[in-house]
Amino acid sequence: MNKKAAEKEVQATDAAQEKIVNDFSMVIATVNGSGSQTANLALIRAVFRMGVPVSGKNLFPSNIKGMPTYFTVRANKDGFTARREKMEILIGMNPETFDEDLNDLVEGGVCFYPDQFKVPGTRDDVIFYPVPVKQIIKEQNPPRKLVNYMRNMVYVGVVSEMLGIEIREIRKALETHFKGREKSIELNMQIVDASALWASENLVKADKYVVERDHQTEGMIMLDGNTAGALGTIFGGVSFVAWYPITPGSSLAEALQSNLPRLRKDEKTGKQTYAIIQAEDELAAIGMIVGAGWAGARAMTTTSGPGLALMAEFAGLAYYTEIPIVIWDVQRMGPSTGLPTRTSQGDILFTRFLGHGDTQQIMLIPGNIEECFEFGWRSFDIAERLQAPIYVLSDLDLGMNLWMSKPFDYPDQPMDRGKVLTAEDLDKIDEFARYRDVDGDGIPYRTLPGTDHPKAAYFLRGSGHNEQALYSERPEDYEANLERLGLKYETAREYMPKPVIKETDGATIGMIAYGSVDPAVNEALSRLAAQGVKIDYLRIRAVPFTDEVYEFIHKYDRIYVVEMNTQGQMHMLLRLDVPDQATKLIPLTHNNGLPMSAHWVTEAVLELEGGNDGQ
Amino acid sequence: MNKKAAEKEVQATDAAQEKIVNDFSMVIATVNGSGSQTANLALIRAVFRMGVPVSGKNLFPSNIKGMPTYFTVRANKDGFTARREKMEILIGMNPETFDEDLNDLVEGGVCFYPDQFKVPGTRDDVIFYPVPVKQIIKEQNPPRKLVNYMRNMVYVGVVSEMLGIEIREIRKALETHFKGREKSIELNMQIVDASALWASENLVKADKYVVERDHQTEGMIMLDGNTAGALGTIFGGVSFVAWYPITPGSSLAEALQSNLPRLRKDEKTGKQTYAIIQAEDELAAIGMIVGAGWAGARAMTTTSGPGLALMAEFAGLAYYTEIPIVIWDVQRMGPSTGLPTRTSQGDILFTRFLGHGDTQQIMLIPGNIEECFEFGWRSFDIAERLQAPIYVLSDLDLGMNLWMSKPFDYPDQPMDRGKVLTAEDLDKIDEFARYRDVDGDGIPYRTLPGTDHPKAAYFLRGSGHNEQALYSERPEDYEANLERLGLKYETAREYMPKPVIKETDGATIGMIAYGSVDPAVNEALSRLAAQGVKIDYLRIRAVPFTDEVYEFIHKYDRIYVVEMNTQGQMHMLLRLDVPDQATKLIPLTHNNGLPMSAHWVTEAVLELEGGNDGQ
Amino acid sequence: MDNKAGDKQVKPKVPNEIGLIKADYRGRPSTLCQGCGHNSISSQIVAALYELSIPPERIIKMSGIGCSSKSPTYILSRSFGFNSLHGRMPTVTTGAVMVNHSLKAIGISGDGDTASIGFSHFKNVVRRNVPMVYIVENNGVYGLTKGQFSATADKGLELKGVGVNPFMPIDICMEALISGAGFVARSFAGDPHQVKELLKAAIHFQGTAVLDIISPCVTFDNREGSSKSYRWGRSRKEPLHDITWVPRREEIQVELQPGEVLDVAMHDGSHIKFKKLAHDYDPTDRMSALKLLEESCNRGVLVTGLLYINEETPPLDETENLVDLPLVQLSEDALRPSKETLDAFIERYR
Amino acid sequence: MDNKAGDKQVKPKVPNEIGLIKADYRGRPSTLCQGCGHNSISSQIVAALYELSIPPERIIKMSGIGCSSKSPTYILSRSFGFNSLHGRMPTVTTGAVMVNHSLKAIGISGDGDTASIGFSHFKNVVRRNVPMVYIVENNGVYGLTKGQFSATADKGLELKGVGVNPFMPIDICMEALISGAGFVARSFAGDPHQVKELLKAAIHFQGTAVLDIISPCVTFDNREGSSKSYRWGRSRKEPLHDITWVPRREEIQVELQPGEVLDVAMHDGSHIKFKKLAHDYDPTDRMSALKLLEESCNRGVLVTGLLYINEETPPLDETENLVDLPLVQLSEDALRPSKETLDAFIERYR
Ligand SMILES: Cc1ncc(C[n+]2csc(CCOP(=O)(O)OP(=O)(O)O)c2C)c(N)n1
Ligand SMILES: Cc1ncc(C[n+]2csc(CCOP(=O)(O)OP(=O)(O)O)c2C)c(N)n1
Ligand code: SF4
Ligand code: SF4
Ligand SMILES: [Mg+2]
Ligand SMILES: [Mg+2]
Repeated sequence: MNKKAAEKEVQATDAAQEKIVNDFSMVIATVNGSGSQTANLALIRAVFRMGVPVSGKNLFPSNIKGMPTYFTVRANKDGFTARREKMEILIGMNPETFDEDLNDLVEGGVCFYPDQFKVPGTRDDVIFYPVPVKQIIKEQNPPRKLVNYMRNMVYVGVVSEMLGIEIREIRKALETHFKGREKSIELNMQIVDASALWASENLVKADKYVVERDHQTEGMIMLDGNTAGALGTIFGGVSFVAWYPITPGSSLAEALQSNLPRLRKDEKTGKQTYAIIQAEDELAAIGMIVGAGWAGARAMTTTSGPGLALMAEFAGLAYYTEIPIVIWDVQRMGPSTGLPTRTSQGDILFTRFLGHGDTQQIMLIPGNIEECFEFGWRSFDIAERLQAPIYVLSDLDLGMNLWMSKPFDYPDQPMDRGKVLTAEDLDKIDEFARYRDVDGDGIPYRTLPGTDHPKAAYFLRGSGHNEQALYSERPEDYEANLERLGLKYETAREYMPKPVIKETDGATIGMIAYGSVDPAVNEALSRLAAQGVKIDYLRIRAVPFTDEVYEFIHKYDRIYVVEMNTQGQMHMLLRLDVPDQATKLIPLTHNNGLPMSAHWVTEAVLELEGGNDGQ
Repeated sequence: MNKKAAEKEVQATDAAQEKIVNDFSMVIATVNGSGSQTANLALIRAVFRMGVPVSGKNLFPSNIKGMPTYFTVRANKDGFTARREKMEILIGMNPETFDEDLNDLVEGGVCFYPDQFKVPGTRDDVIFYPVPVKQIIKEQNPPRKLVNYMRNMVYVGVVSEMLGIEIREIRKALETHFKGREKSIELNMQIVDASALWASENLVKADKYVVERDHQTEGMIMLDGNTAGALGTIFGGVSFVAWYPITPGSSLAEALQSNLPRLRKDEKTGKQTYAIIQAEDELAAIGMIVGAGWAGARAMTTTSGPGLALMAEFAGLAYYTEIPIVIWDVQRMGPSTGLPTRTSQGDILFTRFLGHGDTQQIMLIPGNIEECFEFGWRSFDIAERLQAPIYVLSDLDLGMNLWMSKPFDYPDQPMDRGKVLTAEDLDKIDEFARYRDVDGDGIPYRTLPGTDHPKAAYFLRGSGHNEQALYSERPEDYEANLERLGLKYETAREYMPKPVIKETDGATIGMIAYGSVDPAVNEALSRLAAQGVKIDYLRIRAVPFTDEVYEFIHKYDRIYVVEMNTQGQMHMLLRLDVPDQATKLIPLTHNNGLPMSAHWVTEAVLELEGGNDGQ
Repeated sequence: MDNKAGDKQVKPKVPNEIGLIKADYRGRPSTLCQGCGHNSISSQIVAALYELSIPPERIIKMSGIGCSSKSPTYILSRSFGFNSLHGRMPTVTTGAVMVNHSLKAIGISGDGDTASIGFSHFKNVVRRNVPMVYIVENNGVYGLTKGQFSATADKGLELKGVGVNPFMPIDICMEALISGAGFVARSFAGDPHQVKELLKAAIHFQGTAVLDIISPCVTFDNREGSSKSYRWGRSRKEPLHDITWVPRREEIQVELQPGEVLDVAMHDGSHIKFKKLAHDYDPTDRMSALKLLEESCNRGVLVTGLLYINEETPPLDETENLVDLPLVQLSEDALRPSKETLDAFIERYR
Repeated sequence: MDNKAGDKQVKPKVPNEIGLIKADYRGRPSTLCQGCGHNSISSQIVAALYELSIPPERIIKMSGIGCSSKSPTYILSRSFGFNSLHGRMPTVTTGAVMVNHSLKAIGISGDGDTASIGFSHFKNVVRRNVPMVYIVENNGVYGLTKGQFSATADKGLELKGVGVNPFMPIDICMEALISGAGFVARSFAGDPHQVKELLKAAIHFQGTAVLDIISPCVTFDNREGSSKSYRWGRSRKEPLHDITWVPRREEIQVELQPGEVLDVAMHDGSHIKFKKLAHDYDPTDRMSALKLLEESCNRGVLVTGLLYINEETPPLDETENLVDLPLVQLSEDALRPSKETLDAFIERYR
C-alpha cells in the first residue's frame, strides 16, 4: 500500500488502530539457497532481544538450491512457541509460490512483497506492502556478487520499520552474526537502513501487528536443539564420536566438530582430548562407538531413521554385551527415506525393539533444548551406570529449529562412570565374573581393556556366555543371563528422568505427550481450559517408564496420547504396560511432516469432548 | 549287561516284561563332525518306515567339529512329536559328556555305550548295554579312513537288534541315503549286520522299550522345514533368490540351490528359469530381491536374526514403495549373535516394526512342514497381491529338524500376480497413477519396467511421493499415502491364512500359540485334558490377525499365549489389538534355545490352574 | 565441438531412427544447483540415448541417494527409474537386470554413494560383471547433506566448516580395475563430447561399464586447488585419446589415418575408435592402466578417456546361464512345475 | 625350523624378559577342526608375543564372526578380546584403539568376514591407517557356515553341494595396497617361521599391518587343486625373501653378508631384514608389489613374504592429534570443562 493511497484508507479503518502487540507468526517465503538465513536470523534475534518470546522454524526442502523454503518467526507474548497453521505476516519473496503462500494468511494479515510480483485477486482481506526491492538494491549498489543475497536485507529493513523492530537490535544481531566483521556489518546495515528509510517515507501502517519491547527473554539464550545436544555431550565428557552424515542428525555432529576444538583441546599441548571420525557408513559409525564404549570411553553417534535402521545389528550386540554407548536419533519423517527435512516421532517402536531377538532398548526423549543439553551429558551417566546403549530421541523440529531457553544448568553431579573395577579393586576380590549380578540390580561389573591385572581380562561376544563371559550354549546360562537383563531393565527405571507433570484443579482428563510436541500441547491446554475443558498433562521423558507415568494413567477417566506418528507408537508402549487401563488410552496422532500445532491438538480434543477451537 | 549276568536278572524282574511299544525318546550323543548323521538317519527312517510316528531333532553346537552333538529320535504311537525333556534311551558315544548325559534318562531308561567307557555309579536305575565298538570294528576291518565313521554303524546294528527295529528297513534307509551306491551300502550293512549279530548273541533284553510295526506313517513323508519351504518356493514360481549364508537360514537357500536345477531347468535348452545369487552380505541380498521384485519377478531371500537386522533399511523401503518380496527369517536364539544353532521365536516384534518410521510388516508363520511348503508358494501370491514384503517366520526347530507330514498338496489356485497393468491395459485407461487407490482397498496398480507404453513408466523412490509417484513434500500427499498404506494393512487381513482352531466341549480357557511350539501345545493339551483341564486352542498363522483370532479371545475367561521368547512378543501384539481383553491374555514364555516341551507347557498351565504334570 | 566421424550428431527436433525427438529423452526440470556438474552429465545421457535411438522404455534408470542420485529424475521421463537407498543402487540393479536382461540399466551414483556406504556393493557388482552402465558423478563431497568430505576428496583439501581432509582419496577407476572391470573410463563433466562418446560405448558394452566422471559441486567444492573443480578439470585435463563409438553398419564410413587409430571391436559388432593424442596408450592392458592412474595422481593431472577395455568376462546373466526370455516374462507353466512333478519328486522323502 | 639370527627362540618354559612363560600367552583349548590352518596361526601368535615379551594385558584380540574369528579364544587368555559381528571387526577396533592407543590391537578375520560382508570396513581401516595388526585367515570358504564359497575362492573351483565358483577371487593384498596400506604381507599357515617373523614385524609397525595368511580349511576346502589347500601351499609357495625382525638392541648381533640383505628400519628403531632368495624384490615399491601379485596369480604360484612396507603415513591417532594419555584415562577435569566455561560459552547464544 503506498503512502498516498493509504493515508485516506487509514483514517477510514479504525480497526487498524487496535494494535496487536507481540503476537504473530511471520513467514518468510524464499528460495532454497538464496542466502536468506542471515536476514531471517537478524529478524528473529532482534525480536528476541527486544524481550519478546519467539521461536524460529525453517521449513526447507530436501534440496540444495532453488526450491521453496519457509522461515517462520513466531512471536508470542504468552510464550507459546509452537507452529501455527496460519500466519499473520508473509514476506513473500518467492514468485513461484507467491499466490499459494497468500492462502495461509489470516484475515487482516499482512503481506510484504517485491513490487514486481503481481498480486492475485484472491485476498482482498489482506494488507499488501509492495517493496521496490530491485530499485533499493540498485540505488545502494552493493558488490555484484552480493546482490542476490542483499535482496533479503531489504525486507529486514522494511519489515523492521513497519512492525517496530528496533534497527539497533538488527545491527546488534548482525554484529553477532558476523562476529564483529565490520565490513560485512556495514554493507548489510547500509541496505537495512536505506530500506527502513524508504518504508518510513513511502509506506503507511495499515495493519495491526507491532513488536514492542518487553522483558520476557532477559537472560535467555536462543539456539537449536542439535547444538544444545552437542554442548551437553561435550560437558558430558564425550571422548569419542563416530558418525555418518544424514539430515537431521548431521548438524549435531557438526556442532561437535566446531565446538569440541573450542572447549576440549588440551591447554598445554593443543592436542585433542577427543576423537571424532566421519565413518564410511552407519554400520561403521556404531561399530566404532561400540569398540570405544567397550574400551571405556564415553562414545556416541548421531543419526536419523535410515541410519538407525542400519545400526540394528550392532544395537542388539551393544544391548546384549552390555556396552555403554549413546545414540542420538534425530527423527525425521518416515517410513524409508521419507522426508529428510520434515519432522516426526516415528522411531519410538522401532527403537524400543531395535535388534532381533528380544531386545529392550532404553530411550531418553528431550522435550526442549534445555533437555537436549541435559540429556547430552546425562545420557553418558546413564549408559555407563546401566552398561547399556542409550538412545536419545530428538527430532528435526527440536534439533534444527531455533528455541529459547534459560541458560543451561551445569551438570549437578560428577560423572557416574558406573561399575568399573580397577586393578586395585581386582586385588580385593576373589573372582571377577563379567556378567555376574553381584548387587542384585541386574547390573554386572566390568573391567576396561588394558587393566593391568591377571584377573581383569574377559572375552566379549554377542553369542552365548555364562557369568564368566565364557562361551556357553547351556540353556540355564542363557536363561539366567536373559533374566538378569530383564532385571536390569527394571533397574533402569530408577535412572530415568521422571516425567514432567502439570496439574489443574478438577481435571478428570489426562493428556500424555513427549518431545517436541510439548509447546503445541501446552498452548492447546490453555486454549482448552479457556473453553472449560480441564486437562492434566504428563510429558514422558524416557522409556522405560517410571512409576509416575502409571500413577498418572490410573488417575483419569481417559487419557489422550498426543504424538507425531501414524500408529500411535507411545500409545502402544503405554498400552502394553497397563493392560488394565488400556481402553482409557486414546491415541491422538498427526503425522504429515510439519511440527504439531496447538490448533490441531485443540480441535482433536474438542471433537471428542465437544466444542471447537477458534485458532 | 552281558548275556550271562543278565539272564538271571531277567527272570527276576517281571517289570521288564511289560513292554512299552513305540513310545520313547532316543538320544544319540556324539561329537560334532564324527559323521553320525548317516547312522542317525538310518535309525529314524527305519522306525518311520515301520509305520511309527517319529520326529528327529539335531541339537548341535555352533562349531564344525569336536563339540557335543545330540540327535534325538522321538517315536510316539500317539503321534506326539515335540521335544521331551527326558529320554528313555541313550546311545552315549561321547566320552566327554557321558556322565552328564546319563542324568536325563528316565528311571528304567536304557543306555548303550562303548564298552571302554566307565559307567559312573550315579544311575543304578538304568539298564546299561556296553557295546564292544572297537572290537567289532576291528573284526570287520573297514577301510581305514572310514573307521571313525563306521563306529556309528555299530550302534545302529545293536540298537536295532535290541529294540526290534527291522534290519531290512535299516538297509532300505541306507539305500535311500546312498542313492543306490552299492559299495557304500554294503560296507555299512556289513557293520550293521555284524553288530546286530553280536547283540543277539551277547545281550539280553532287560528293558521295556520296543519298536513294533504299525501303519500310522503310511503314505507320509519326512523332511526338514527348510527343504519343505524351498520346495514350496519352487512350486511358487520363484525366479530370483539372493542370500547370504547364515545358520539356520542357509539350508533353505541350499535346498533351493540343489533342487532348482532338478525342477526348474528349461527342458529344451537346459538353461535356468531362475537365478540364485550368493550376495556379499544381507544388505545386498535384500537389495537384489527388491530390484527383482520391482522388475516383476517372484523374488526371495532367506536369513536369520542378525541378517534380518541388516535388512531393516531395505525392509522399510520395500514396505513404503510397495514392492512384493518374500523374506524367510528362520529364527534362531537372540539377542545379537545369540546361539546360532538354537531355536527361538524372538523376532516377532522386531519384524512387525521392521524399518524406522511407522512400518507395519506382514508375517506368515508356518507351524509345520506342510505349511512351510504351502507358505513357500502362497507367500508370493500374497506379496504380489498386496504389493508388500512378506516375512515368513520359521525357526531352527522347524527348519532344520526332521518332521513327518502327509505329502504336500499342490497349489490349489493359479498364481496371483496381483494388480499389474500391461501395455494393453494402459491403452484402455486415461491415466496411470502408481500410487492411486483405484479399487478402494488400498492396493494400487503397478506397471513393470520395460512395459512398452508411453504411459507405463514411473520413478520409484523411498521419499515423499504423490499418487503419480512424483516427488512431493506436501503434507497432504504424505498423509494420504500413509492412510492408504494403513487401509492396505486392513485389506491384508483378507489374504492371511486363517488360524487353526481346536475346540473341546466345555472349555472356558483358551490357548494361543504359533509356529513350532504346536506339537508341544497339542501334547500338553491332551495331558491337561487328562487332568481335567479343558482348553481350546488357536494357532496363529499370520500377522495381521484375522477376525477369528479376535473372536476366539472374546470367548474365554483367560487365554494363555505360549511362545518361545522372553518378552511374550505375540502376546504383546495381541494385547495391542484387543485393549478391552488385554488382561485376559496371559503370557507363557520359555526361551532357552531348546524346542518347547509338552511338559513345560503342561506344568506352566497347571501351576496357574492347579495340579501337576507327570512327564 | 567438432563434428567427428561416427559422432552421430542429430538435430534435437529431428526424429531419430525410431522416430523420437530429443525431448522424448528428457526428464523433469532439474532442481540441482545451477552449474552443477551433474546437470551436464544428464544432458549427455539424454543426447547419447537420443542419438543411439534407444527406446526409452528399454532403459531403467537406477540410483542411490545424493544430488547425483537425484539426476535420473531429470532425464528420460519415459523410462522406469528406481531411486533406491544410499549406497545400494548396485544391489537393486543386479536384481532388476537379472530378472529382465532385455533392459539396459544406467546406474547413476555419487562418490559418497559409491566410495563410502556402497563401496562393497560397487566392488561386487563389478566383480560379478552385472550388465549395466555405472556412472559415478564424482565431486569429492557429499552434496545433498551439505558438503562433508567424501572418500574421493583430495588429501589436504580444506572445506569451510568441515576442516582439512587427512586421508588419501579413493580412486574409483583403480578400484574398478582391481575388481576386474572390463570397461573403465574417467571423464570430466566439462568435456561433454568425451562424456557422450564414452556413454555410447558403455551402453554397448556387455558387462559392467564404469564411468568415473569428475562432476564439480559448485556449491560446496568448486574452489581453486580442488581436483574436483571446473578450473582444475579444464586446466589439468589430459585426454588419453580422442574416442569415438561407431555403430556396426557405419564402420565403412569411418576414415582415419592408419596408425593413428586403435580400433576395438565390441561383442555386438560396434567399434570403439581411439585416435591417438599426446602419448601412446594401450587401453587393453590392465597394468598400464593402474600405472597410469598412480602416475597421474602423482603428477596432479586428470587423465581422461577409456582407461581399460576388455570384453572377455561374460556378463552375469550369461554366467548364470539364464534362459533367453527375461525371467519376468516366463509364463506360469515355466515357473510352476506340474502336479505330477511334485508328486514324483516328493517320493524321495518317503 | 632352522635357528636364524634374530629369530629369538625361547624355550617355552623359560620366562621371557617380563617373566612370563609361554603358557601365559596361551588361550583356551581350540574347538576348531584338527588340522585347521587357523590353529597353526594361533600358535604363531602365541609364540611371537611370548618371544617379544609383550605383556598380554597390553594386547586386545579383536575379531568378527567365523571359525577364524573364533581363534582369539584360543590365544592369550590374559588379554581382553572382542568377538564382534560378522565383518565389523575393523570398526570396533578403530573405536577401541582410538580411545586407548596404548593398547596393541590384533585383529583376526576370515576371508568371508573381510572380503565380503566387511569389505568396506577393511578398506577403510587400511585407508585410515588405524594402528593394528590385521590378520586374514584366508581359506577361500565360509568355514563356520559349512563351506560356501567366499570371495577369495578360486574361479572354477568346485565344492561339494555348492557348485562351481564362476567369479575371480578378490586379492586381499592388492586391495590393501590400493587402499594405501603401509604393511602388506602374504604368508601360509604351513610356514610357521615366516608367519611368526611377519607377526613380529607387524606388531612393531605403527599403522595398519595387513597379513593375508592362506589357512587351509581341512573340512571344506583342502582339496587337490584348490589354491587354499595345504598341498598347493607347500608345492607352489615362493617366498620372496627370508624375513627376520630384529629388535633395536640386537641389531649389532646380526651378521649377514652385505648385498644379500635389505634392511628396513622401523619408526621404533627395530629393523626388518630381508635376506634375498631366488629373485630380487624391492618391498618398498608399491607398483612392483601390484605387478608381482598380478603375475603370481597368472603363474598360479603363492608368493609369500612382506610384499610392501612403507611407514610414511601417520597412524590414525596421530592424524587425529590425540593427547598422549589414552582418552580413557583422562580425568573428569580434562573431560568436562568448568562451570565458568559453560557460562561464558553460552553467551554466544544470547
Ligand atoms: C543410510 C543413509 N545414510 C545417510 C544418508 C544421508 N545422505 C544422503 S545423500 C548423502 C551423500 C551423498 O553424497 P554423494 O553420493 O557424493 O552425492 P552428491 O550429493 O555429492 O552428488 C548422504 C550421506 C542417507 N540418505 N541414508
Ligand atoms: C550378519 C551375519 N550374517 C551371516 C552370519 C553367518 N556367518 C557366520 S561366520 C560366516 C562366514 C565365515 O567365513 P570366514 O570369515 O571366511 O571365516 P572361516 O569360518 O572360513 O574362518 C557367516 C556367513 C553372521 N554371523 N552374521
Ligand atoms: S550441492 Fe553440489 S552436487 Fe548438489 S546440486 Fe548443488 S552443486 Fe550439485
Ligand atoms: S570348518 Fe574349516 S575353517 Fe572351520 S575349523 Fe574346521 S577346518 Fe577350520
Ligand atoms: Mg558427491
Ligand atoms: Mg573363510
